[in-house]
Amino acid sequence: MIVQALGVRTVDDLSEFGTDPWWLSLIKAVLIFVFLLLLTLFNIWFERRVVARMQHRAGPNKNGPFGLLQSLADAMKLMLKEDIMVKAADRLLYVLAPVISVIMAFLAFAVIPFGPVVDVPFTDRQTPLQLTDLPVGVLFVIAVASVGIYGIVLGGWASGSTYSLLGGMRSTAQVISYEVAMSLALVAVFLYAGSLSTSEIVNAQQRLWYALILLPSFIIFWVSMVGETNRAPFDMPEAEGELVAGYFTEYSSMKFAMFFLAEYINMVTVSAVATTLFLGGWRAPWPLSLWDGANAGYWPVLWFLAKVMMFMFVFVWLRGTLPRVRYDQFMALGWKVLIPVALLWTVAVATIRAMTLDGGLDRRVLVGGALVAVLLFLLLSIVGERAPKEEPEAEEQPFDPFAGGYPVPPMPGQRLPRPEPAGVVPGGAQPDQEDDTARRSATEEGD
Amino acid sequence: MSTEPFLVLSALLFTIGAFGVLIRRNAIVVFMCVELMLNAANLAFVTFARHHGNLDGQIAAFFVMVVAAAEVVVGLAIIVTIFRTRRSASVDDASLLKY
Amino acid sequence: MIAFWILAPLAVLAALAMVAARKAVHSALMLAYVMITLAILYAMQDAPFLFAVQVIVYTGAVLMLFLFVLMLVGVDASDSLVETIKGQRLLAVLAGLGFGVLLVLGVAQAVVSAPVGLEAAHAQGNVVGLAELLFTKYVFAFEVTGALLITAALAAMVLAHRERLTPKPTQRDLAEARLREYAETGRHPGPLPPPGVYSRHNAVDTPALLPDGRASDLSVSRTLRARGTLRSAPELADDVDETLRKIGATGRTRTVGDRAAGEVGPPTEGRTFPASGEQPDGDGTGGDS
Amino acid sequence: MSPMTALPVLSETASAVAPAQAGGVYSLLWLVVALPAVSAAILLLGGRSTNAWGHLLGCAAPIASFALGVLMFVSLLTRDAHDRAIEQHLFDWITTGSYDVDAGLLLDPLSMLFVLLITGVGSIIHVYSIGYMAEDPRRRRFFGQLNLFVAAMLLLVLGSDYLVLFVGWEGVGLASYLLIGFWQHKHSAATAAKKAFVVNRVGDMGMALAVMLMFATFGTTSFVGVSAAAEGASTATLTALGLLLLLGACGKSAQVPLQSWLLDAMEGPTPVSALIHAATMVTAGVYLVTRSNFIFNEAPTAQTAVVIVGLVTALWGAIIGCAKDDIKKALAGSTMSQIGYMHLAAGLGPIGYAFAIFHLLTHGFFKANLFLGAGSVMHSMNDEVDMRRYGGLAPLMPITFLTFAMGYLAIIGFPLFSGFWSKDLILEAAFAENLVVGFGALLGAGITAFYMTRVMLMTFLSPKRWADDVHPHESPRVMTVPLLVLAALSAVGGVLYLGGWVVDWLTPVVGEEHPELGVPVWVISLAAVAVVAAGVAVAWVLVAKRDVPREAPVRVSVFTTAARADLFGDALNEAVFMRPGQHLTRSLVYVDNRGVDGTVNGLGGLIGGASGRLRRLQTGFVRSYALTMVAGAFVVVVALLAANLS
Repeated sequence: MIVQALGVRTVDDLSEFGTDPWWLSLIKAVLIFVFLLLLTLFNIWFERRVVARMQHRAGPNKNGPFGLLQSLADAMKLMLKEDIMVKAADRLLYVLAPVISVIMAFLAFAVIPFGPVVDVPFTDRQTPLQLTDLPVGVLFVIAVASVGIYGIVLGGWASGSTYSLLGGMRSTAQVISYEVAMSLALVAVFLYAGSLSTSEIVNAQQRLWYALILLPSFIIFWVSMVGETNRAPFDMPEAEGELVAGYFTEYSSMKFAMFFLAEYINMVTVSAVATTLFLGGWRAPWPLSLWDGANAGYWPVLWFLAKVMMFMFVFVWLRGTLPRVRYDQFMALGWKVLIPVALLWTVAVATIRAMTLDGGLDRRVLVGGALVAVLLFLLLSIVGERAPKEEPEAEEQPFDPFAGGYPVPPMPGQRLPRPEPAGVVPGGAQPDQEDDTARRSATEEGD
Repeated sequence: MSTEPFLVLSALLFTIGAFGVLIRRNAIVVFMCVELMLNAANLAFVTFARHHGNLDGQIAAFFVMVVAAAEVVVGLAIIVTIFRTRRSASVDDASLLKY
Repeated sequence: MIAFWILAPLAVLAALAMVAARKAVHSALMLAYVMITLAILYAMQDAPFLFAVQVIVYTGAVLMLFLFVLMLVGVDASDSLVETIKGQRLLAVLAGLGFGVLLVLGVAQAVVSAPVGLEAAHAQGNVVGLAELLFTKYVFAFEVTGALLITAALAAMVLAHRERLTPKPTQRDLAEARLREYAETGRHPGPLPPPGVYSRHNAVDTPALLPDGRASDLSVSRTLRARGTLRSAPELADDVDETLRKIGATGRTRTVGDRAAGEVGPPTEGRTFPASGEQPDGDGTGGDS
Repeated sequence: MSPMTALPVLSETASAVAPAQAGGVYSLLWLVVALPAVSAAILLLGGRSTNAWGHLLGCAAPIASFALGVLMFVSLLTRDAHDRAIEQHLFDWITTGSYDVDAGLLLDPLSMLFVLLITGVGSIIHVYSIGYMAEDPRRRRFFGQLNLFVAAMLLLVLGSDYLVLFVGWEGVGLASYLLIGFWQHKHSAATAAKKAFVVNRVGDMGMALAVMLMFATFGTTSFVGVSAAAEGASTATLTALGLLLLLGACGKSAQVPLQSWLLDAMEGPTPVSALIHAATMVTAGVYLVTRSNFIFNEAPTAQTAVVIVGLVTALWGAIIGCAKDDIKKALAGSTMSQIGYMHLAAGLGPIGYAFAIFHLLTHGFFKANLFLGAGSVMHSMNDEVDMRRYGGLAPLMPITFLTFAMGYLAIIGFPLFSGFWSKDLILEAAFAENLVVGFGALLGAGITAFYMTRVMLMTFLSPKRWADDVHPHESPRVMTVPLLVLAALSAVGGVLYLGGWVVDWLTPVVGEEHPELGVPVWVISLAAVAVVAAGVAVAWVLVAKRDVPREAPVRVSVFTTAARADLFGDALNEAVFMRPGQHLTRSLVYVDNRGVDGTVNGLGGLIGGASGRLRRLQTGFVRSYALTMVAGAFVVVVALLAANLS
């Protein structure tokens, strides 16, 4: 495994890593694999049940207790379905794409800490509940995630279908855009934790979760997280209303299952990362943390799972609640809101952090300053809101396309007259001619 | 761990990249070949860093990455612009600037 | 070192494949492979930070950008590998070979001593060591590269920018326009009907059937109609009988009469979804636009 | 301090004393030149607003100059004979390390006489022009140009340096060009102006070369400096200088071989002809030779050339004068002839300088008189110039006739008239020098008497032949008064020689030498009178005793034909200069086109062709360029390795 190949040398206290014998690592890896598979099955059921509840339906409830085995049945059926190879497909990539997707999804979990150092049953060994850790653990997760996108992109391209290609392209743009915001959100965490390794970051949150002191980072990360995993309301790559099923339109059977699996694992992965980075990882939440035993032994796995499931619930909740945003709105949100805010926030955090480390800064001053800044921001946003609204009205002038006898473009503040649809006669004869284009352009070319 | 094999690998990759630049016509592929050359150079940097026992080589590789990113952004924008007007991404088609 | 001898030949092969691949996407994939290999080699050489950055920046961002542009400009057809410039290939091979041999000779000659290793430099860890260099010795270069990046981003925006002459119609504008048009011309304001979806065909070239059994022209792309690659519903049913016969289900040949009757396609029986599975989120909300 | 005064004075024959600095009345010397120059500027630049009073200003300027000249003349008379050279430094013109030129004026007895002649006769001609040009719409401009002419001529004769002289020289050329072509709407006038200008350029070239040679040889161009340096200069240099100066003089003075422009110059208004022939332009050559006496005295070959030129021209002009029916051209021929006499005299050396100047003065009087008289006749004959359309004008234009007669008598050398004295002296000098020259000059005198008598007879005395619509009348007083003045001067101009005054006067400048004749002086005089009488008699027989046909006879002797054709001067020019010149230019053009251009173009073609081949390397294919780069990198690596390994 790649991770094993990485000679781990760092001053971060990662001494407990890399000491496992091969069999322990193997057991850990298999456990993670099984855990993720089971979790995926559970999550599919969980999602369908929750969404059904939200829509006043029952949801799958026939197979197994509470319908828990429904997902397993579906998976079995999927595997037995005919494996369709599209004629126009690029065979190699068509097969490779879901494999990449799913491998990368599993891989990311190698550096997620499930719990503290525990005793291995039946032996006298001690080992952390984590496959391994790196001095650049979080970056590793991001790296693996970015490679995982290849599955989607290549799958979309290799299908030889327009819908798939569009889905793949959307996915590409989405990843490039949201990875920036995501990484910027993480910078604040790194600054506070002073490390890039996941276990160290969890350790650094002993006193206070970063979700509380780095709230903006947390929110940005959360939003980007949804975008990164192509989940509603940011599920443009597979928007069934527009692209049938996006990048996996042409996939079926096992390969489709792999994509499916990868998507759900990715959701778990980002949830786990969010948990690790912002919610104290496997550390027990406040009232429970009063009990000393809560952060020792195998208990933390429970807290960890609970936090991850909370994120999962939010994923489902979002999907059940929010309509899909238009593509251009999505891009605008990423580039015009998330990234600038993340940048500002990063600068602010860096400044505050540097000052605190330097010689201390009175908390009250800090809080006061933040309040003033927020007030100022609100004030400015209110004032700024009004000004541009008045201007265009004042400046609105009729646009003369032949000013001075020459064809000219409109000046700032002038509006082009809305183009009259040339071919349309009231009660016109050919509705479908115009219809098609107008409608498509309205929906697809949102950007 | 000897450093020579890494350097030889780096040289080979660089040469292959250069060769690709020479024979490929698709501008995007040519660009990729350039990226390969940069990567090969980076490998050499990292290897030399280890060989000489300081981190300057890694810093250099880091800068190469930044510059490559900038280069790619502009280069691809140019390719898109050219493609928009000429409907072609072949570097041979953009040969108006001659004799 | 074993890892190296496994990775390196494969990397060289991948690089060669990248140069030789007819499809640009294959080239990109090969390049991605080489890059990831290089990332691992970085990790092997005590550069974990560069390992991560290599994957994130190169594989994740730069190459992704390549793919995006590839798809955007739609150069997905195979490139011709026939050389058009006379002598270029021969000369390129010669120059490449000569250059490569010399380079290999040169770099092999460059290191004669044993490598020092990075243990000393990594006294505080790779990331911290890099950070110290970056923000002390190379801080100006770092700032300059920052400026370079911003400039490049601006340049790309300028290059790809298209001036908008008309104000962008908002969603409200579009909705109003649709409804106004409906009032004036009677055109349906809703989305077009989707193409037909049958048990054996889930494709854009098959028109949907209206309740009265006619095919809906609006449900397929006009381009396909112009190309003449549309399939009619009756045609779809052509081989149903035959197929049924083959699988021995002779008792269910009830589409024959319908077909004879004209435009009426096969019954909608085939449209039933699998009880669950393929579209597990089929009961989702769906977007509105 | 002017460098000239610092030069050691070596000459003892002439300009023995360094000129005194201008003071007193002489400090106004610059005004003599400046007045007409400023007037010319006002008239030429002032435009139409000066139309009303332009001619008055134009007359006032030379008259004022004349008055100043008279004042200075009187002042000079009071000075010691050897102290009559006045120099006025105007400004430092050219200042280099080793070569300095002062813009300065030099007033000495020689230039004094010229100033008086130019301003005096010039003023009279100006006054006359008021009447003559009364009808011309461009009269103001005419006066401006006349003033310019006078100013340039004054600068020419007053300049203290060959370079300053040269400025005046060129100014005269310019003014003559403008004035000859004054009626530019006439094609012939424009052509004549061009011809005068071009022929003058040939002479100017000689002049310019002479100046350069002086500069190269002596390092100075001032009269004082050159005269001082000429003492020690080699004969060859001086001969070359003399010949070059002679060439210049020939151009301005219309001497053979550069005589051809003079007859054509009659296309200008008659006052211009008078001015050119009497007071300015043509006298410049004589002035130049006389002024350069310190060069010619040392260069016998050049002197001989001057004599030959003068003699040939004297006869040449006289012969042309015999054949012309155009009154002005006949007079022009006589001018050539008379100037030839002057050159002849000047070429004789110190014997003749003073006589040349004396003849120049008297000639100025009577030639002006004759030309203005001719103008008067033309004025009354509707600008008719052909003498065959004249005849019997004496009773109708008595004043003109009488004044013209004065001039006539003067020019043929009728005893006691001015021309008698001056020509007689030249004949004496000529005979004293060389018998051939003497007889040539004597023959010229006879021919002069012949053609002038012919003019006189055909114009005033023979039966009238004019057309019916012509009504001859006497000219207005503004024209006749100048005629009267000039007639008087023509008649009594000889007084200048009373007691040898003019010779004495000029001695400080040109030196003195008395002719030594083998026979008594009166023999020469008698012979001259006899020859003149013979000429008159022949004319009487040939002209007065026969009918003068209104049309010129076509069937005439070879000599007449030749004379009518200006003795083939133009043909000669054409054959000797124009044709070879054209051939030369053509061959040069050929050489330039084929040789020089061929080389240059061939070189350009070679480079162009080579670059055409080379630019093929610029294929526009990025990949080719990249290949080149890789090849270059290959070479660099080879070099590095080689350097490393060795």
